[in-house]
Amino acid sequence: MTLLSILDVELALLIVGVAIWTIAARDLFGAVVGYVAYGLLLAFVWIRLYAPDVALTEAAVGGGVTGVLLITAGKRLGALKNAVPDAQPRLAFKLLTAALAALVACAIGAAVLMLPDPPPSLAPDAAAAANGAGAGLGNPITAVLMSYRSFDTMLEKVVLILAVIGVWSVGTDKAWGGAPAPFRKAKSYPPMVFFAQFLAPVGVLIGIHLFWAGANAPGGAFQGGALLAAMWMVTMMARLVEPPPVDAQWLRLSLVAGPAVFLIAGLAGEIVAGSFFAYPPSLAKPIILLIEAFMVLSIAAALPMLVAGPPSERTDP
Amino acid sequence: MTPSVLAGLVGAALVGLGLYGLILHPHPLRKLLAFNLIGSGVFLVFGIVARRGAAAGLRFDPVPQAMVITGIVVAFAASALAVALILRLSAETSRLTLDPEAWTKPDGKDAT
Amino acid sequence: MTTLLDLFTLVAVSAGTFFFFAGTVGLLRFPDSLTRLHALSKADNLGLGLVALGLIPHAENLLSALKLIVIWVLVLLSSASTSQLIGRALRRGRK
Amino acid sequence: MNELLLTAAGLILLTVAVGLARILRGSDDVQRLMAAQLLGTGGIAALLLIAYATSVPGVEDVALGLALLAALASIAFVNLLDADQGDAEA
Repeated sequence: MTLLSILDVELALLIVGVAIWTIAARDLFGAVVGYVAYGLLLAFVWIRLYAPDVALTEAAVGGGVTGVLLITAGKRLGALKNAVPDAQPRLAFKLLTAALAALVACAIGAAVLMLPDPPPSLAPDAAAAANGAGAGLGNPITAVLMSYRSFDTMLEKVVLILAVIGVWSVGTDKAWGGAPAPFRKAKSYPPMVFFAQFLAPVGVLIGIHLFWAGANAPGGAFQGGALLAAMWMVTMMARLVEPPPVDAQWLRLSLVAGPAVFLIAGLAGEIVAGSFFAYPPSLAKPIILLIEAFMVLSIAAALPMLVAGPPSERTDP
Repeated sequence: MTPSVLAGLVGAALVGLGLYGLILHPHPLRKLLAFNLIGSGVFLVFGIVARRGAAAGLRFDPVPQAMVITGIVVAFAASALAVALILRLSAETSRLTLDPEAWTKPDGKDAT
Repeated sequence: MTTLLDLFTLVAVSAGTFFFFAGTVGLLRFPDSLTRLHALSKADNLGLGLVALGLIPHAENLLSALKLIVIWVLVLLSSASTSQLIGRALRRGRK
Repeated sequence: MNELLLTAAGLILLTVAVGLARILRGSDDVQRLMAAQLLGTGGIAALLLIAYATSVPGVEDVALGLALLAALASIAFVNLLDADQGDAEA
């Protein structure tokens, strides 16, 4: 057994251990903190699988932004005592569920062990796409996202908008048109303001760097956008800025800008290059960067709005 | 055992754990956590397919990896929607049960 | 030259690991939350700094080396701020 | 050299695991927030060591992301505490 495989087993045990804690913890908040730790730990596994792009996304979205969402929800719901019936499921039912879960896990495990060798792969197609329409992109993942599977990426942006609409519509009728509840009810606290003031500029810089470097190195629109979103959230948490009202024109424009520009570029491809989402080779890289820039804007606007929740009636003037 | 196979087995274990929690926990937020565990387990299994796809001379198969990135963002959007629904339910009824019969039978334990 | 740089990495990374160990010992042995917070933030941040320093000779290029330093500075500042916030919450005895 | 980096990563990961177990089992919610801090320091160190030993490109950016975001959850929580109690003596 080599040193590396010992490390892998250690990491695997740690991940599964924290996952078990998330399921088995007695109180709600313990489970939520466990899940946040688990999200950060997942980034390790992706590094071990040589997937720094995925690790970056997992760290930013899974660890950071989801952390704020769940901690907030967990704290608010934790205050509700007896909201859920205490009745424990019967032992037989528990055992039955455990058996079912074990069966599913074993089936997936067996499938993992019996994967065909050599594995079927779309990598050659993707490599061709990277050399063709996505020419000039050194990062194959960005090439896949923006060229080979561009339709998925566009629809995923649409899903984000749908989710924002869904979250907004959960609010009461009276509050419609207002802003989501501020991230912090009390007045700001100096250390928090200091934290936001140094973190936000650095984070915005790093976010833009990730987006820009994403054409050739790990990074890209998702990761850059998620970092920018997190920085907006930090400034809102310090009450340096307030959440915007949901009917603000600029907010709505930023939300739809990503998919809209993507769609326009796709339709233009139909006319100019003969097929949907085909970019003329000489212009491929600038067009992809343009689309990505608007995607960054949309992601940075959508994620904080998802965390902020529905518009609320203002209680403080 | 290669790291990919190990990660795949971890993914399988996570799906099993998540399924167990999803069925047994009465609290909706705990169910959401469990559901996210299932999701990340599936991503891991999908991700090792990426690691194995070294066929094209790449160190990984970029197609599944790109789709996992998309998947993580979509999973977050779904979680955010679920949290908004749960919070509204609690604000509206000051209870959090998903038990369908809870609406029909009067329950003296928690006054609404 | 490489031997010298490797020796530097060896010393820095080993010292960093030691400080992580010390931080965890403090976490386990100290009597209350505030002292545990102290052990965690001080020892672990020193450990991270030493590890980052030790990895600099192995960085791919100048930008990577610079990023290693930025990572450390960022963690230092953010852990100082959060320690302050957590410490205040602990002192006020809130749960 | 790689053996050294991997050994150090393994040891640091072990201390993180022990610390995490200790923190999560605590009864105080505020104390549990230290878990995020533990992963923000020990986690990043282990991540860097593993990635350098297995030569994964661009890992500095992942570590930068973690460094920026690990504190976010704690900040959110402290914000809610203040909201509950008002900022009487801040």
